[in-house]
Amino acid sequence: MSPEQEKGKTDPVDDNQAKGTMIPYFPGCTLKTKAKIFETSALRVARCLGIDLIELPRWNCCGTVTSLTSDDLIHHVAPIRDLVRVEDMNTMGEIYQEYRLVALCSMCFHVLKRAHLRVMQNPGELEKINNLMYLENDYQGKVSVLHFLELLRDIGFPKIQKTVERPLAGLKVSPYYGCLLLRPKEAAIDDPEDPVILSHLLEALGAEVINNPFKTRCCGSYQTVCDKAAVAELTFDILSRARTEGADCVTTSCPLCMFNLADRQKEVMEKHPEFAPMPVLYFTQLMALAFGLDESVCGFDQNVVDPRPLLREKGLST
Amino acid sequence: MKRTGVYVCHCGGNISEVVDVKRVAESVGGQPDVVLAKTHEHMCSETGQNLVIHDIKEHRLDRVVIAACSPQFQGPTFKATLEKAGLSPYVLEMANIREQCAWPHFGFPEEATKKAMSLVGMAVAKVRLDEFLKKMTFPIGRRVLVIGGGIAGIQASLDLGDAGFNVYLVEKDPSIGGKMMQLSRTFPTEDCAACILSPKMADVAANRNIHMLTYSEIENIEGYLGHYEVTVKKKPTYVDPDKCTCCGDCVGVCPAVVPNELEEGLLSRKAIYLPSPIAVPHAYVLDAEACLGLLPIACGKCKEVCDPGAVDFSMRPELVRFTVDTIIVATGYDIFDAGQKKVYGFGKYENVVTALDMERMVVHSAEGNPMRPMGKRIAFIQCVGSRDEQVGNEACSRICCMYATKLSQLLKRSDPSRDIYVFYTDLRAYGKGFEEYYKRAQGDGVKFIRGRPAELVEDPKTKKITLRAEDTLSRNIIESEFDLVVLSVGLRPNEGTDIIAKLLRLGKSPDGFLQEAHPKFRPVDTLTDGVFLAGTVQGPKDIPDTVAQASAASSRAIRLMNRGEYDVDPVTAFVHVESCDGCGLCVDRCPSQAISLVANVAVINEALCKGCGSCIAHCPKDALDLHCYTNDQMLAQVQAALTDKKDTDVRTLIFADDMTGYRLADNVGTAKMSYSFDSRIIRVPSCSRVTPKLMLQAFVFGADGIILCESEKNSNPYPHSVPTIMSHVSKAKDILGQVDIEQDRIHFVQFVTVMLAGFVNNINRLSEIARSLGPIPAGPLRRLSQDMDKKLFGGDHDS
Amino acid sequence: MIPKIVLTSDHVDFLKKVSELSGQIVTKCDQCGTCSASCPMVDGMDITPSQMMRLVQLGRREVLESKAMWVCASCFACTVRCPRGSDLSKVAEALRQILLRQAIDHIDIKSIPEDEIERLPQIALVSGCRKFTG
Amino acid sequence: MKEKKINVMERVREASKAVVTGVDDKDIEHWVDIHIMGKAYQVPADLTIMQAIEYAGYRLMRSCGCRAGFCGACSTIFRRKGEYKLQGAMACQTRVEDGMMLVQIPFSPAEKPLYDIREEKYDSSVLLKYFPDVARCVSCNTCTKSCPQDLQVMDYVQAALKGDFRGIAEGSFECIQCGLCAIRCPAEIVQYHMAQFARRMYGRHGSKRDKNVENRVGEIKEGKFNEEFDRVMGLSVAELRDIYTKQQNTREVY
Repeated sequence: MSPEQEKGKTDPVDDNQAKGTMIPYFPGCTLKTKAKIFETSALRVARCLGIDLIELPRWNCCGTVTSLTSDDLIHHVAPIRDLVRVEDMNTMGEIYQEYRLVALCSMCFHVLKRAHLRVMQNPGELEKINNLMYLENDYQGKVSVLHFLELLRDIGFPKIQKTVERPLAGLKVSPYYGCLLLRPKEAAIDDPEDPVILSHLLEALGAEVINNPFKTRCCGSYQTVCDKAAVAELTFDILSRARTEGADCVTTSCPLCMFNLADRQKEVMEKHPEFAPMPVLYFTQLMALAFGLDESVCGFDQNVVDPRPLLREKGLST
Repeated sequence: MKRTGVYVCHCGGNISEVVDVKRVAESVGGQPDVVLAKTHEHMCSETGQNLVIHDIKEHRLDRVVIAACSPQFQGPTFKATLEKAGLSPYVLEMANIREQCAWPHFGFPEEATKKAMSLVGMAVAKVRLDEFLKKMTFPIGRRVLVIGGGIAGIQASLDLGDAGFNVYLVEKDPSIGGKMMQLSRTFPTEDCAACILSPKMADVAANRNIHMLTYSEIENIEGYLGHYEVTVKKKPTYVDPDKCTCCGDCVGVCPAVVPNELEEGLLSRKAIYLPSPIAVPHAYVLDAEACLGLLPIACGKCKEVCDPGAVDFSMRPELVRFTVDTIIVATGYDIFDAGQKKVYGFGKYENVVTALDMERMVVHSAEGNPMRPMGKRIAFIQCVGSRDEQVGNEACSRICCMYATKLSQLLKRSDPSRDIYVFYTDLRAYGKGFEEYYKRAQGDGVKFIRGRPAELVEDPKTKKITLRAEDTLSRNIIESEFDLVVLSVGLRPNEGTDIIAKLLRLGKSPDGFLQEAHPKFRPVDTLTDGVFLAGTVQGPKDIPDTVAQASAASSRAIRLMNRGEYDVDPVTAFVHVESCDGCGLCVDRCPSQAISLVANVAVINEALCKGCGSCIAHCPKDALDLHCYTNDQMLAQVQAALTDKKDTDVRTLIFADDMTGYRLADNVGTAKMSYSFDSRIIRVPSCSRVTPKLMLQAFVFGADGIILCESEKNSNPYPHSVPTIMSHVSKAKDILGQVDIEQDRIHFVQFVTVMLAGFVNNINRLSEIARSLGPIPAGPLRRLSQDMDKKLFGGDHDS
Repeated sequence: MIPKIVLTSDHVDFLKKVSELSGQIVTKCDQCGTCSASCPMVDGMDITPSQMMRLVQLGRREVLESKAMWVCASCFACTVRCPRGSDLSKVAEALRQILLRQAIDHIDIKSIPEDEIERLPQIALVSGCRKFTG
Repeated sequence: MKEKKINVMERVREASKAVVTGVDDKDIEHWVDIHIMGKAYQVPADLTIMQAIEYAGYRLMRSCGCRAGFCGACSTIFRRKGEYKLQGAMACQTRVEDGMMLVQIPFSPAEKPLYDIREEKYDSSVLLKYFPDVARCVSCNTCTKSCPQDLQVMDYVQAALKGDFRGIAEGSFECIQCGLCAIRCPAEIVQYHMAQFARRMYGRHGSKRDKNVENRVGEIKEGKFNEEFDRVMGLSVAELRDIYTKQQNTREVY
C-alpha cells in the first residue's frame, strides 16, 4: 500500500475540510507520557470529525485535583494560568474567537472547569490570582472548558455514526464514568446519577452497551499511591459487576481510572485468583477502531490488558 | 389648626429595648399641631386603646398618630379605636417603628431612634392632611366556587351547602374523592379510607345546594370579591350518567387498554370505565384519549352493547359560566415523582414501588386478590422527595412517617413472617395518637433503622434489590437484599394549582405550595380578597388537618358573605374639579374604565375604581388625586423624610406597594435582617401611584435615590401597574438625564413577598450607589426644579 | 469504658475553624448517613463520614486522629447526594489541611518504592502529593 | 566635640575601601544607603552588591566565586525601597540602589541524588523516580520570578511532568545552579538538580552528537594532544602559577 493510500485510509477527512475547526486542547501531563495513546487516538478521531485540536502553548499541569478549602488560592493558579493561555491564543491571533478549551482527561477537565467556576463566582479571588500572576495577562473569564465527550455530543452522535466505517457490532462495552466527569453537579457533563453520554457514543459506534450499576462509582483515585489493596478491591467490584452484566470490556475517559482499572488488575488477581483479566480501553481507541483508523492509531498494543484477542474474536481486528 | 395626638408604643420591649421611645415622643412635641405626645407599654392593649379614646374626648384630638408595629398588624385595631371615639377611622396614621426600626436596626439604638423620629415626623406630616372619609360598603351574595373535589373540597362544600350557601364544586377527574379514594386505611386509627369517604361523597351528590361539575377544568376567573366570573370547561364523558346503570357490559367489549389511574398504573382499565367502585357521580366514563376513535367512530362496540342507550358519542365539551362571591381553592397535591431520585431506580427496577402503589397493593391483598407478590423482606425508604436539597425540596412532607408506620404494620400483621424495615432520618409522630401508633409498630416487630439509603442496585437475575445505608445509631454500613422496596414519596404542589394561582393572583411559599395571608392569624385566607385555601394546596397535611382547614376556609367564606355586604377602605381616585380642564387624557388610561368626562370634567366611578392611582401621573393639571394617598400627602411625607437629612447624609426613598413591597419590608424586619439606615419606606397602594413628578420633586427636596418596590407582575392585584411604572420611571430618568443627574438614582424592582434578601440587597446597593455618586450638585437641581413641569408635559400637550 | 466528654469553648473554636476552612455549615448536617452509605472508601475507614461530621459538629479534635479523611478519595459521591446540600469532601479536605498545614504529611513521597513510582502515572503522583503532603 | 568611636569593623572597612573601589572616599560624589542583613551602611552609588558588601567591611568566604556571573555562587535576595516584591540576583551582577535591603544565600540546602546516567532508562518515569517532588508543583511561577538568569523555570519543571527531556534541557540550558528557585519554591522542589540530571540524560540519550565533538574525541583518542598533555603535566607548581598570573593580567579585572 502506497503512503497516499495509507493516508486516505486512516484519514477519511473530506478534502474541502482538510483544515478543520481549530479548538484549543489541553492534554495534561499523563497524556504526554503513560496515556499517550489516549491523546494520539483522540487527535485523530477529532480530525475525522473535522476538528483540529490545537495543543495549548506553554500549558502547565492543572494540578489533577481541585483544592477544596475556602482560603486556598495557590492551587487554583495553575488551571487559571492555563485558561489565560487560551485567551492569549485569541489575542495573538493563533485562533479566532475560539474560547472553548477541550480536555480529554477527566481530572484535567474537572480541575479546569471548577477553577473557572470558582473565580467567576468570586471576583475577589480572581483579582488575587491575577495579581499573583503579574507576569501573565489577566484572566478575563471568557473560556468555556469542555470535555471531549461534550464536544462529541455537540457535534452530534448521528454525525459520528455516519463517520463509522467498521461498526463495533457484537462488542459488549460497559461505559465507566468514574467521578470527575459527573460530580459535583455544577461541573458535570451529564446527570450525576444516571449519565448516558458514553452510552450514546458507543451506540453510535455500533457497540452493544452494557449498563453497569457501578459506572459512576469511584475507582479509588489517588488512593492508589498509598493503598493499592483498597483500590484493587474497588476495581474488582467494578469489573466483576461489569462482567456479571455481560460486558466484554470497559471504556473510560481518565488515565487514572485507566491505571486503577487496568494496571491494578495485577493486584486484583493476587487477592482474587479467580478473577479473569478484562480489557479496559479509552473511548477514543474504540472510536478510532470504528472509524477504521490504523491499529497504530488505536494503540491496542499499549493497553495493559491486551484487547486484541477479544477484538479478533469479535471479528474487529486481524 | 389640627389637633394631633402622637402615641409611641414600647411594644413590651420589642421597640423600647432598641428605640428610645421617650426621645421619639419628645421629638414631635414641638410641632404646632401636635397637642400631645405620649409613650405607652402596649398601645394595642385595652388600656392603650382607652387612652386614645380618652384623649380624643379630653383633648378634642382630630388626628392620631400611633408609632408602633406595622399597620398590617394593628391598623384595623386602631381604626376601630378611632371609630369608637367617634372619629373617622381614616384620620389615623401609623409610624412603623417596630418592623422598620427596632427590628432591622436592633444593634444600633442611636440610629434606630433617629430613624424612628423621622418616621413619626413623616406620619405627623401625612396625618395633618388626612380627610374625614367613611368606609365604603358593597353588597355580596351567597355563591361559592370550590376548586377541587378531594376530601378538602368535599368537606368545604358540605359545610357551605349545609349552611345554605350555593356551591359550585369543580373537579378535574370524572369522580370526586381525590387521593383519599386511593388509600387503604388511615393512620392512626386504621379506618378503611374508602369506607369513611364514600358516605361524604354521597352527601355531596345529595346536597341540593351543591352543584357538582366533575371532569371539568377552570378555564378562566375574572373579577373581585363579590363578583368573580368563572368559566369552566366540562369535558364530555360520552356516557349519560342518568341513563347508565353501571352494568359494565361496555367494559367487556372495549378493546382499548390503558393504565388505571386509580391503581397508579399497576393495573389497567379499558377506555370506557368506572373511575372507582365508589365513584360519585356513579357512572361510566369514556376516556376519549384512550378510545380507538370517536370522530369518526372507529369501533363503537360500547354503544352497541349498551342496553339503556347511555353511550352518546355526540357529546361535546361544554363551557359553563357562572358568577360567585367567594372562592375556596382545594386543588390538593401530587406525589413526588420518584423517578427524579435516580439513585433509587424507580421505574427501572420492578421491585421498587411508591407508597401509593403500596396502598393499592394492600387494598387488593385485603380484598383477597393480590396484585403482585410482595415477598417476605420489605424495606421502606423515608423522605423520598422531601427534606432533600438534591431534588429541590427542603420541606418535610409531614405524613410519610405515619403512612409508612401504617403500611408496615398492615403488612406485618397480614403476614407476621415478613421482615419489614423502615429506613428513616427522623421519625416524626407529632399528632394525636401518632406516637402510640409508632410504638405499636415497633411492638409488632417492624424494624426502624435510622439512616437514609444511598442507593439501590437490582440483581440482574433475581431482580432482588440490594440496599445500602448507614445505621447511624450503630455506625455500621448495612448492605442487604430485599424483595421489595417501598419509597415513601413526599407531597408536591398539584400541577394544576399553578393555573389557578395565576388566575387568582395567589402567592407561593418557598416550598411551592400556596401562601396563606398570615402564617399564624390568617392560615386559610389569601391576600386576594374572598379567596381561601383548604387542604394540601397550602402545604402537606394529614386528613384530620385537611378536614379542619376545609371547615375553617368555609367558615371564613361564610363570615364574609353572611352579612350581605362588606366594607372596603375608600381608597379611590377623585378629581379637583377646579383644576380639571376636561382634556380627557386620563379617560383612556384608566385600566378599570372608571373615568369618564361629564360636562367637560373628569368624573370617577367609585364602584369601578380600584384605587391604584396610576391615572394621576397622566394629568398635566394635577387635577387627579387619590384618597388616603393625596398628592399633598405624598409630598408632605417626602419632605418630612428629608427634613432631618444632614449634608453628609445619604437618604433614599423606598416606595413600597401595599401588596408586596410593604409586607416584604415587614418580613425583613420580622426576620431581623439589617439594612441601610439611609432608607425611608413610603407606603403606596401601587407604585404606579408614584408619579414621575413626585420622583423628581423628591430629588429637588434632597433625596439621593429612589426605589420603587412593586409586586411581581403575576401576583400583582393591578396587572397593568408594571408597564405603567416602567413608563413612569423611564420618563423620570429621561428628565434626570436631560439635566445631567445620574439616572442610576432611580431603581424599579419587582418582588414577591419571600424575596427578603433581594429587598435588603437592593436597598443597600442604592445606598452604595448614592454614596459613590455623591450629592446632586446645585446646578442640575436648580434646572430640574425650574423646568420640571415643562419637561413632564411638554410632549404630551403638543401631541 | 465509655469516655465522658466535657464540652468547652475549645470545641466551639474547632468547629468554627473547620467551618471556615471548608466553607460549609457543618452544623446543618442532620446525620442521615447518606454520605456513609454512598462512600466507596468507607470499608477502609475507622469512623464513617457521617461520624466524622458529628465529631466536627461537636468540635471534637479527636477527629484529626481518625483515618477517615485520609481514606477519602474526593470522589464527591457524598457531595451530590447530601440532602442538606453540604459538601463533605470540603470538610474532609479542611481536616486534612489542618494537619498538613502543621507540616504533618500523610505520606512521604520519597518512601514510595522506586518500582512503584515507575509504574504510577504522573496524574497519580501529582494528586497524591496534593492531597497527602503539605 | 565628641570623639568618633572607631570599632574593628570600621577599621576593616577603611582598610578595604581602596581595594574595592580603587578610589578615595573624598572623591566619591554619590552615595547610597543600604541595609546588609538588617544593618545600615552608606556605600558609593555605583558598586555591585558584592562590592558593596566588601566596601562595608565584610569578607566573603562563601557567596563569591567567579565574580563574572557564571558560577552562580553569589546568590542574593533583596527588596528595593518601597517595593513589596522580593528579588533574587547574583551579587556580582547587580548594582546597589538606595534603600536596598539584602542578604546573601551562599548555599541552597538540597540533596543531590546519586545516579549513573549510562544505566538509567531514558523515560519520563525516571525523572519522578529521582525527583518525585516535581509532582508537587502548583504552577505558581515563583521559581521563574526568582531566577536571576531569567529562565522560564516553571516551564521546564512542567516539562519534567510531561517527561519532556529536551524541554527541560533547553529550558534550563543557562542555569547557573544558584539555587534561588529552590529556596523560594512553595512546593519545595529542587529545580536545578532535576534540570541538571535531565540535561545529562538528554545529552547522553536524547540529543544528537555534534560532529565537532565526535571529531575532537577522535583526535584525543588518536593521541593528537598527547605531547601537550605531557608538557603541562610536567610543569612545576611555580611554573603553573606563573602561567596563570600572566593569563590573568591580560584579562579585565572585575
